[in-house]
Amino acid sequence: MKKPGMSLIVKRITKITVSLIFLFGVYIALHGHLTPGGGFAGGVIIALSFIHVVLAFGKDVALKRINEKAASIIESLGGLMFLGIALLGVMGGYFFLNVLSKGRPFDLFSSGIIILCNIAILLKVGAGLFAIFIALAFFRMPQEDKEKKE
Amino acid sequence: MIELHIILILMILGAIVAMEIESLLSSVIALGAVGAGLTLAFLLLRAPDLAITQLVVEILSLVILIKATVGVEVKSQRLRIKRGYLVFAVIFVVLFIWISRKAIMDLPQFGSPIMKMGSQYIASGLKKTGAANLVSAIILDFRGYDTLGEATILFTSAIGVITVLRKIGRKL
Amino acid sequence: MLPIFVIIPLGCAFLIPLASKIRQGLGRILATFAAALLLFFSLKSIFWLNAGAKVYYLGGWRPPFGICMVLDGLAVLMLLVVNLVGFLALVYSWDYLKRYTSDNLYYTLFSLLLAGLNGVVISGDLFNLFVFLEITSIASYALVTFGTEAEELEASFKYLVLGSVASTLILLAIGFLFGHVSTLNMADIADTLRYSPAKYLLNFSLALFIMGFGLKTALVPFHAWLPDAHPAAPAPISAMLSGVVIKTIGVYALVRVVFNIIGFTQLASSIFIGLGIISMVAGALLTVGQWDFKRLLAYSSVTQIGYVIFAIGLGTPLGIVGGLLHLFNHSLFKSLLFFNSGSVEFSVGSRDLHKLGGLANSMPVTSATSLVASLSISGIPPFCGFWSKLIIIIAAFQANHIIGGVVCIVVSMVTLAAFLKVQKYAFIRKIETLASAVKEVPISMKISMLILAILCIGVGLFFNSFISTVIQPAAQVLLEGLNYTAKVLGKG
Amino acid sequence: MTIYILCLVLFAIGIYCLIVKRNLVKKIIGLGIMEYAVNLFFILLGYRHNGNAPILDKQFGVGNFVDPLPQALILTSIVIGLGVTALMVAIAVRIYEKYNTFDIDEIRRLKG
Repeated sequence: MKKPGMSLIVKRITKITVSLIFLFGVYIALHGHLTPGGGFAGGVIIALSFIHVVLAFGKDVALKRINEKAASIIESLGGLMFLGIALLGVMGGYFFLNVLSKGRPFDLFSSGIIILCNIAILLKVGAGLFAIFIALAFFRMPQEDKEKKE
Repeated sequence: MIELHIILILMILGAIVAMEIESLLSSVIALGAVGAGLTLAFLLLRAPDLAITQLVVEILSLVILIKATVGVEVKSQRLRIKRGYLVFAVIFVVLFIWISRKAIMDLPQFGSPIMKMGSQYIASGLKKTGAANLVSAIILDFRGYDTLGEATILFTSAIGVITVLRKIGRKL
Repeated sequence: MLPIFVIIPLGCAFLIPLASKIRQGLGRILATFAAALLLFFSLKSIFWLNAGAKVYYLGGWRPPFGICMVLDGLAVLMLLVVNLVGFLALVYSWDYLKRYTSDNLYYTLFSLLLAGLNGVVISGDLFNLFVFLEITSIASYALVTFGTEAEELEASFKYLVLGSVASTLILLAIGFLFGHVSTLNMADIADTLRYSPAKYLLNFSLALFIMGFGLKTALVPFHAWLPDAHPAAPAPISAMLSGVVIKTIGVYALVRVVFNIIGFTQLASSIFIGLGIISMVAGALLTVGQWDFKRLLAYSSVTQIGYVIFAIGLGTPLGIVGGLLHLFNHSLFKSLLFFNSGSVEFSVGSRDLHKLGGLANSMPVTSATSLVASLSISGIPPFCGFWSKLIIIIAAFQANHIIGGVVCIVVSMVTLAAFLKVQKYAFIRKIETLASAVKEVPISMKISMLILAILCIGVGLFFNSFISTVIQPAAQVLLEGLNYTAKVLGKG
Repeated sequence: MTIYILCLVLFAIGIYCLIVKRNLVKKIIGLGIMEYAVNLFFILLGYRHNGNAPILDKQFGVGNFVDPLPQALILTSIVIGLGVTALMVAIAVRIYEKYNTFDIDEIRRLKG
């Protein structure tokens, strides 16, 4: 029976590259306020690293690591975190106020809520796009069923 | 900016190919080419943030589109472009440009924008938000509410896809 | 505290997927509680307002810098429309969703729809208006396909394509305005436009705005998607679509942009009047020939939106008051009619008027409320529809727009004929086969229908006090037009 | 001036592809092209002659910067385009499962 996913070479290489892609995504999101990129680009890169695993190893292997229920929970948590940070600003008087200290410019923790917002967006975008891909990948196309039946 | 013109002409050709070619898979790949051209254009126009995001979003939408069109062969697609369509196409494009060309005249000269708000953001960006990347400063601090709407759009589209693709919708 | 109108539905939309994992019914309670809170705050916001406009600076930045939220007379009226019909649609769908699976997805999308609509109404920034308009559209695309049946999917795809074309046209129009003015705050744009007007660019972006928002609000040349999308959607969603969504992201946004930013020129007025008349006539002709209950209602929405656009296009104070009152009344009786069609479909299972009949005695509440709604949509005196149509006709004749006035009268006759046909075939005439098996709809659907019927009669009876408290300040905002900037930016 | 014209030609091609083509996927592609054209149009508005990217640096501070505001707007618009495309693909896949074709005319014929 043909094993799901692609050939052995692809699997071996994906084992190496997936963690690099994931790291790169986190790097871009966290340094959003210093270098180009940000929460959105980082989140999409992380979603792509999961999709990379799904394409290379087939659906069920990837789902052991992060399944659909976890994806939608992380997505809602990301959204609530972002809304929470915005509500944090209400303490200081206005809805989206940058309450936290601005810190010294040009070093990593330097611009108050921007980093926290980037992390929230990272979670939300990554999990949301992965949930979209899983829903699409799981949806049996009619001719795939025919192949299964033959 | 002659190279920008070249890229734009290539994107237009790519768009025409994406439109007219018969097999769905190659028209999706042509769309990918147009997207890659757009990433290059963003780099040339000094917008690195957008180039990264556009490239990565481009990859994702290609993966999704190919997922939809894999294994779908287009049945009787009449390839030869009928005379009527070509003429109608050219007239439509020329008409659209003719109407909008006077409006373009009123726009500022390419390369010298009136940066009424932009200059204020540049001047006070670092001082007020502490972020070196001004685009992130605008997205998350000056106009953070836009990004809240933005994140909601992705959330809505994810829930929408899950709603559309669920097996049985109605229990009669 | 203006942002609560967006925080409550958004927070509830993010919470529902989590809550429904804990316990199944929790999502429904959370969504209805949020909608009730929103309705309470929108009723309170009527009395918050003392003539001027309340401006809320997001993130603590003064207007041209950051985004600001603006609450003025027009926004209060639209908030009332959105949250009233939204709450009643949610109550209606408590029982209606027995026919559908996985209702927590429905409640999440519904809260997102409410968040998008409230975001559009109170936003004081042009690009922010586009972002929340996009949230509303995507949520309504997904909700139209909630039953995942073949014709629903096809109708929703057409709606999605035309909706996205409209959004792209609106974004292009914002691009042209931004290129010329390079600032995004609505008041700031109007202010800079006054000193450096570029006539041709303004007319071009006005044309793009009218095409974009015209597509969203289904005026006649662009109404192709409406007769397919509304019948396909579940009843509370088509009530929200017809009653609220095409008004908020269509009529409200168009009116806000044209009156408060670009300025209401003679050209814009003639375009509005022209589109209004065509929509009225074409909508009326299409309504008469319909036999599917929901398609008939969808076509009649095109006519009524034609009334609103025609009245506001007149530009006279009376015309604008008539238009806004008709906008409010239409959201009342049109959603009631869609609720009735939903109840008929819920208990009888078919929407075709040929097969229906004799439901008067087996479904008393539904037939009574649909009688009230049909009479008020065709403008019979004691009900709310009469006053708004009367004011519009008087305004038309005052502005010596004879053709428009005559068209209004003829079209309301045709609407009366169409809805009497509905009453006769669906409720009054007797056919033995069907009447026995049918039983009345569950309690929550009856409650929302009754509340809407009472509101229809109430607005009809106390119309002048209603006009003075809610409609007059809204009309005042439009009449003042460009000094919207004075109120928001606080300078001349 | 000509650069704006080229951008609007791309936009017109997108509209044309949307109106004329009968295949669902071609309509999705047409919409994608329109989104690309509008995004490019915004950034063209913000470009400044031999300006550089709006990222501040330790050494040479504020240089001749390009307008950062349209870039912030277009980041949002790109992700909107992605959301709409994902929803369209989901509906198109579902329609394909029901009607077994992507062609609008056949769908209308099958619908009867």
